[in-house]
Amino acid sequence: MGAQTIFDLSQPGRGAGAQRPSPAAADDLPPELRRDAPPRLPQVSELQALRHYTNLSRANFSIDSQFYPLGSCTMKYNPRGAHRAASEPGFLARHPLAPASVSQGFLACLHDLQELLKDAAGMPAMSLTPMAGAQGEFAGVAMIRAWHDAQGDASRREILVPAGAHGTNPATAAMCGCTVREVAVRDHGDVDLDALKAAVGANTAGLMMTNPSTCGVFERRVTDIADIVHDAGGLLYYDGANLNAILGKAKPGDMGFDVLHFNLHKTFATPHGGGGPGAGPVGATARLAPFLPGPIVERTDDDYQWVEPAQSIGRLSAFMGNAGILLRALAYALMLGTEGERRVGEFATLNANYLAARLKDAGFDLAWPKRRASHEFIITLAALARRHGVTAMDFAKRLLDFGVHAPTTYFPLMVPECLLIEPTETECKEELDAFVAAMECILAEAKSDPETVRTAPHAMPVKRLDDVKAARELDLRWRPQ
Amino acid sequence: MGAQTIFDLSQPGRGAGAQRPSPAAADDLPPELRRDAPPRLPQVSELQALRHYTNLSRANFSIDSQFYPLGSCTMKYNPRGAHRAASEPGFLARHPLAPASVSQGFLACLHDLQELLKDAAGMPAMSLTPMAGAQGEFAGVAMIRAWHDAQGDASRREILVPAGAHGTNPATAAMCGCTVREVAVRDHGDVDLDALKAAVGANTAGLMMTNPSTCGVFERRVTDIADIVHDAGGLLYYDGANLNAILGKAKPGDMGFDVLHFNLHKTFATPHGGGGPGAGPVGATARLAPFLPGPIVERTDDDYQWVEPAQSIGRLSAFMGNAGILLRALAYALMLGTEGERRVGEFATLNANYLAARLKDAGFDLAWPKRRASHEFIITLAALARRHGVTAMDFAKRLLDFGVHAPTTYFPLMVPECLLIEPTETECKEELDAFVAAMECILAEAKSDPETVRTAPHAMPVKRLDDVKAARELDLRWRPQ
Amino acid sequence: MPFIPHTDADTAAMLRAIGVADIEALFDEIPDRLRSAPSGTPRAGLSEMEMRRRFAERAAQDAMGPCFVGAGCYDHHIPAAVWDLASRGEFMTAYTPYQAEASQGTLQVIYEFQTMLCELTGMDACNASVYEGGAGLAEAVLMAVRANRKAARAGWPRTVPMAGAVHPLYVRATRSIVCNQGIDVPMLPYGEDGRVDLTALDGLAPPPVALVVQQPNFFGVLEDVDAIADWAAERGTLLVACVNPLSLALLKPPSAWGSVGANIVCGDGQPLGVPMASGGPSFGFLCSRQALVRQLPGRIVGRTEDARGEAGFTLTLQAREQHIRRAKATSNICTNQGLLVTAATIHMSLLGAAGLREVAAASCAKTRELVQALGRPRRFSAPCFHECVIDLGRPATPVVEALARDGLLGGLALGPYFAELAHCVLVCATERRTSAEIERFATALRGALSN
Amino acid sequence: MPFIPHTDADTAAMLRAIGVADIEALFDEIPDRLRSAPSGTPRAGLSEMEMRRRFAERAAQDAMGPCFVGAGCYDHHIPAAVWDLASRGEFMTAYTPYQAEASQGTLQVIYEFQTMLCELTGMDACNASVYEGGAGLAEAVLMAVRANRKAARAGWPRTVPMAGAVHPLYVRATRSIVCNQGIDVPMLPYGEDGRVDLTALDGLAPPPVALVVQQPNFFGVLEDVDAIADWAAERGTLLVACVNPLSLALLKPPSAWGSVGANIVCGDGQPLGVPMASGGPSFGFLCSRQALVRQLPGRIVGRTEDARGEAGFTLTLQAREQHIRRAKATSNICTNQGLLVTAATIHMSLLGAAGLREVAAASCAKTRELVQALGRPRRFSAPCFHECVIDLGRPATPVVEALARDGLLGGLALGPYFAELAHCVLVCATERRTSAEIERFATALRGALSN
Ligand SMILES: Cc1ncc(COP(=O)(O)O)c(C=O)c1O
Ligand SMILES: Cc1ncc(COP(=O)(O)O)c(C=O)c1O
Repeated sequence: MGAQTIFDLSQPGRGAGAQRPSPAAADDLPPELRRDAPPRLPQVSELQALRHYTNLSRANFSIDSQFYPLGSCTMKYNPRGAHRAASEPGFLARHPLAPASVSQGFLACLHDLQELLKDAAGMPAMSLTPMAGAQGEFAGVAMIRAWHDAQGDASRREILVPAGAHGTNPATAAMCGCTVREVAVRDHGDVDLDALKAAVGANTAGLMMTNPSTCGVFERRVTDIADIVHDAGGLLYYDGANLNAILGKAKPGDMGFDVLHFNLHKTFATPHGGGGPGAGPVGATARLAPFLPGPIVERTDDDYQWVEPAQSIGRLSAFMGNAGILLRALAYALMLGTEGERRVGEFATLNANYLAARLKDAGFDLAWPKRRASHEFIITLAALARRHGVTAMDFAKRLLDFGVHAPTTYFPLMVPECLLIEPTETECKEELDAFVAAMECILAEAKSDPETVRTAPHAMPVKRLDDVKAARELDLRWRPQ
Repeated sequence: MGAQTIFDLSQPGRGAGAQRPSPAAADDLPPELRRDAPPRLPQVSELQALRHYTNLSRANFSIDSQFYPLGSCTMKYNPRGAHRAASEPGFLARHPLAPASVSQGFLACLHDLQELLKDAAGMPAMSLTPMAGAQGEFAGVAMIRAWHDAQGDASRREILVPAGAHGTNPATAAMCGCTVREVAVRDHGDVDLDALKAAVGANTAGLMMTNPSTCGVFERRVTDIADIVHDAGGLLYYDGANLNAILGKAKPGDMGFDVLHFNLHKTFATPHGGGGPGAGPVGATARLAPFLPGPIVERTDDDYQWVEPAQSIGRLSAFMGNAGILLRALAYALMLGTEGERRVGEFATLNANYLAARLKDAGFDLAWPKRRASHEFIITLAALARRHGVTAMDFAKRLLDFGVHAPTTYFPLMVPECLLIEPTETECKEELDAFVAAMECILAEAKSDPETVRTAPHAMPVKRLDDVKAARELDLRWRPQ
Repeated sequence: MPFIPHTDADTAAMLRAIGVADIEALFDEIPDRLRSAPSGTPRAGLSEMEMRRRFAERAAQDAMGPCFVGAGCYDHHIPAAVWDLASRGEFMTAYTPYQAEASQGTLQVIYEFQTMLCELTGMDACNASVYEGGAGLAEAVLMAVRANRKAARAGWPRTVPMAGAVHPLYVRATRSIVCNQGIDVPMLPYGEDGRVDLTALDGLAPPPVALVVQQPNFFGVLEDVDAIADWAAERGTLLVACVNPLSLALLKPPSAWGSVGANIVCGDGQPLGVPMASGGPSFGFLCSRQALVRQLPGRIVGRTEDARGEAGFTLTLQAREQHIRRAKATSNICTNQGLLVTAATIHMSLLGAAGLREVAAASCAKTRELVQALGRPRRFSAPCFHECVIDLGRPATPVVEALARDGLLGGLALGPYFAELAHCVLVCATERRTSAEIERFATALRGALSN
Repeated sequence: MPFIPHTDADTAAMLRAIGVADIEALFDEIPDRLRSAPSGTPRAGLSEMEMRRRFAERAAQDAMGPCFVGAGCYDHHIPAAVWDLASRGEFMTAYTPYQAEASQGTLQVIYEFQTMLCELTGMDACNASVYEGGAGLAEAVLMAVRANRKAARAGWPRTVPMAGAVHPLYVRATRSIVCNQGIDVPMLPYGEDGRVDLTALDGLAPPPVALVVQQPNFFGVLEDVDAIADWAAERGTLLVACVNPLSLALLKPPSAWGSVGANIVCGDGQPLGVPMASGGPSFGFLCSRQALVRQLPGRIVGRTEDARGEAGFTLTLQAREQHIRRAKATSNICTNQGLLVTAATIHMSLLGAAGLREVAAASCAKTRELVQALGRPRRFSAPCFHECVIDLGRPATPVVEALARDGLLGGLALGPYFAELAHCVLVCATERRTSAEIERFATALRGALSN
């Protein structure tokens, strides 16, 4: 049953009759452009489809049904009110190319969001168009590049990233035609300033970093880093994926960053949708503002208008971005208010530090025990792996049996056998305590009965899946037997 | 976890902050009328509530996730389109006492439904107000009573029902202040006409029956029955719970019935909602029409108006009925059209007869093997029960483990160890075949391993529940430990 | 063709298995003269798209501005999560939880609901819903008559008086239902302050079997429930309290009325997360003291244990119900309003006692603001809750019609319900009403009255 | 305070466990001068009720009558079941399915989606979505440049010409993205018939690395895709086909264009169950021949086995992706448009090939009806699909503005995109448009043109 696909339910001639418009001829299409045979899409009744996808959904973990301490992903509660607000018929039915004159309600929402985000960023300009964090990064690096070009400095094509940067950072740099250079991280999770000094130079386009970093700690010497990069002629990109930790507490603009993106699907609580969509608005200091991607909403005396920044890097998509996600983020921000925003950072941090303290007491090794956790922290199971032959991945899989989603595994890369844990502020103490209890239980199992851990999960719809076979014997689409 | 209630998740001072309006004083309420201590409702976060009820829902079977061959209940597909249509903001926001002048859209819908149902009933008058089948029955019996009273025949207070009638029939009669007399059913599931003749008399108010009957067969001599009752001065009530079997094929009005109800939550595919709501519109012949409960929609030259029938038995509820369910039923009927309606009866009957034939081949005993099944049919496990000590209830519980809802058990009462099976027209052949396979499998188990069947279910969130303890040690509400 | 999955091949194979030539043959037991096709011109089936267009157009026809009518159905805010959850297929398309092991979700929700209603009302038990407030009051009256053993023994007449300001539509529903059991439901007068005038009963001997009072009453006025409860208790009259459950976040629970409290509590749950939706579906609730549990109509859920000894939920005391007890059942109710109970349970979980209290208080405050803004005299002097009767000084129905043409529901004209109040409207402003909307109403009213 | 569950007691206990005095202490590693509060006047948090009121008012402000604009975003019917299912928490609030065992629902949906897209396009593989059509075209171009080994070996310039009637906004997005890798994207002219004029390329040597054609093109016109595909195949130029997936229910799949077909197929999935919603979120798709699978960007799901040998689904070929391959990944994409893919999969299951074909055909027919009703000449002579360029004989932008004031979206004025078409509008009528709406547009247009 597990792997019965919708195609297996199909029968020739079956269908969902209520979904068929009255038949119409399309005889005037040139015969040579028409297809011979119909595509083999499923032929199922409405009930069959409904039941199939209802039951498939039940094979998923989700925030609505489980705790997700997934580091770097900020899986917090996605308010249903925001979902409904963005689903107002007037918004759902709005065509993207409707004239601005009949789109003032929508434009007002976007403008409000721009203003809110500017304030949170500590930056004077904002474009909402990037469709995810990675596209925000792309915009940012392209802007950095365009800025250097505009200064007549077209040789600056090297992007620095701290070791352990998220994969999108180097991938973005490469996609923007830049080369990537890693900068080492020191013992306590901070960037190695000497290494940075050695790395910067005439080719430096800029540095991309998160803060709090992917190590789950606040980079204490961030302004020194900014000075080093700026002094060398480079610019600083702030990867906003970890902004939940400092929301209402500190602003990237104050730290010396020139350009940044938000992950609204993290910090602003829009749902992850099983992989997307997200939104990655990009903010900039005054000197980079003219390079922002368009369109941007501007408020005039009379109304709201779309504008394209003067030296814009251009459009990143056909229309204006993931509007529905932007609306959800605005709804969330409005419900938080200033005070609520501050509390996000505070309680995300409280939860992470509490969990770190509890796990430490339970015998787990923190990667950086001397540091404050930000909104997330890292434990390493390297010792355990050596002793009992149980890996971080085994731990992760076994947690699923306890009804808890696995933390992020093996990231950042430089910490061996690590779990990156981020509880978020919307989980209650009881949930955190249950997580600690599960971890303690698995730790005991790892010692007494490692096989159970190694072969986990046991309570999921499938047992552990063979990824090697998946990649070796590629089966990427259903075919009739 | 299974039985962790929302109260167990509660903590003093917790709450869903976004759901709180700005605090307002209510100081002018007299102190002696105010409560001292707040009710102990749960104090949980929005995420806690969402997760709790999401997970609770997952402990249910439902049409959206399982096959429900539940005799007499007509658990067919509930179109999502009908649900959305009834959820139009304009309908959801309509106040029940809004003047008719600003309710013409809604009234037009109700009028359309009245007309549709009149045609299906073969009767000239219809009131939509009853909120379920049983309230429709109540209306019908009250109308019968009122009619006799209007004839000056106030002694007619006896209601006849065939043996095996649904419990609501006798209960309704009693609630209407009538006494109940059962009429025997003969070998092949038809009413015993001699017994009927013996039963009717000067006290006979009327007869209530279903047709097809609760025995899953069409009462072949229904017009004879009507004549006998009418000749004795009584009236006939048609319990429309089984109308799915003959929709588009035959009309109760033609059979001699004077008044009837529809179960829109059966025949017209509105969802059962875990127990309700439903709707039980009641139709009447011309002579009973003035007694219908109000309000009814009447179309004038200019517009639609509410009217109360001249000799109405009165209101059965404060407003006009389960409007949202009525709208769903209309949506469904509109999508069916005349042809679709006819096919409902046809394919419901086809599915039932197919399943009966297959189960018979598989060795199960049909209660009335010589009869055509209507939309449902009965098998009796009496022989099996004797031989292997496995009851119909055991079978029912074991079916749950196969992902199939149990058929109706032990109803009608006169067939020992019976299962009443109704597949409905919206299930496909594969689903029926899978059901037969499950039944065969359980039959084999009953012989080889009866204990497994007797202790079923095994794959549900709980094992078999102790009903005796539930009734003996009443625990009807959570209390703090 | 919609919703039927059969391919021609399926149909053929199935007919073969049955051993008949065509589907028609399966209807051969229906006498020919009873066979009939739908009459009139055949209606073509609409696609979902066409059907939804028709509904959208009709719903748009009825779209209105702000609603200032209450009268048993209130325009409160409902958190989005409530119906997002209640509309999940597993809740919405489940059957009645007779198969307990496959229905733990629904059963636990009802158990939680019962608990919440017991907390609000102070009663010991609650059922899993009746149809709605009016029919629920009828059930409460029937229940009271069955339950008052003393009255039965003493042969008191089957009379259940109602306080004069019980919702008139509840009264109508109750009468049409209980009259069939020969129960008489006289109305008591209401006084100039809008509250029940109990002196009308004082002479009665024997006293009534039961007495019905509503709090807040139809006029929005708060009754002196302590005095009423004590009056009933002293005479062996059972007290049926009809209440707005939301109001109980602020008001004294019926269990604490007077020295012994009410015996049966009923009401409509619409204020707890149910959209107005033309008044239905909503749900009625019925709560009682422990002693009367076996007289409750409808389903009741109990907590029990499974074969392993783990806690679980099941329908209990089914011997009260029609499917077991048939003609001797406490009621004929079968299908109830389960999904609305699910919504209400989620709603109460999200609001909590504090949230409900704030909604109630905000509604009271908005109504005060409204009355002030309208600038017309109140008709009754006693304190009111979140509704109020206002005297317009001229026939109210045409004024309300004029306001409706202006796009707002400006209160309920009371003439059709109380001839003596033909110049009055019953108005209500919930927490959703803004000051701008109130101003709009006030302006429109001034306009309508100046014509 | 919304969404944070901590009671004071929780907070105190947690601080104790951490060993700090207050939450502030947890921020002691942030240098003081970087600490900042939000600027400006503090905004009070809105309740869900207040927030929704604001959104409802703003959405109502933008409500419009019938939409006759397509241009990459179409007003098709979406079965209610699609979003009722896709909005289930288990789909909507799940994370990326990295933990395969806890994500079989999402993974199987994607696998089914990949299959459906392969069936529509005739390609062998499909990814799990890219952002949308424009960014997807950029990814397709980058992919083609990476994949054309022959061109790389021979050192052909990085030039990827586009047919002149590729969606101008797709062109803009593609250019801003691929220019960073030094790829040149020249436009080919379009002819009087509205189709690409390939002769402009004929002289080129070496030939372009890749060529982009859209079918139906931005003008709604059907390109001679057989000739184009053969042109490209003969020269070793990779053909990137940008298509409307709905049109493929009727039209020849790109795999069958010419003798060898297209190499890469991309497009926007909006017509498959995604509301217009201001253009986003929608999703882009990217399909390819087997040989190019390892050049695909984004996630791909494969079927495999679990430890018991039972079938299951998992993300595969992850070595293409940024989290593994970092700077050498095929793209930087991480978060994609998964939920829209879920909706599209359900949509396609409900419509099936026959349903999609009927939707496409009905849209074509409605557009014919519209063009007829408008009574203005078509600008291009070649056959069109469900969009059409109409010549208004005067500047179109003010006309469209006037129509919008009249409450309908009467086509897209083309001047801002093609100066030479400033008198033209691109119109579209989907299967949802009624004859009455078409008549309304025609009347309004006559009115606007007579001013
Ligand atoms: C640190 C970091 N940077 C960037 C990203 C990329 O964001 P997106 O997935 O929205 O493209 C992520 C996403 O997980 C991240 O964790
Ligand atoms: C034969 C029959 N009659 C009457 C009823 C009562 O209908 P309702 O549950 O809607 O009150 C039912 C319900 O199951 C039934 O099966």
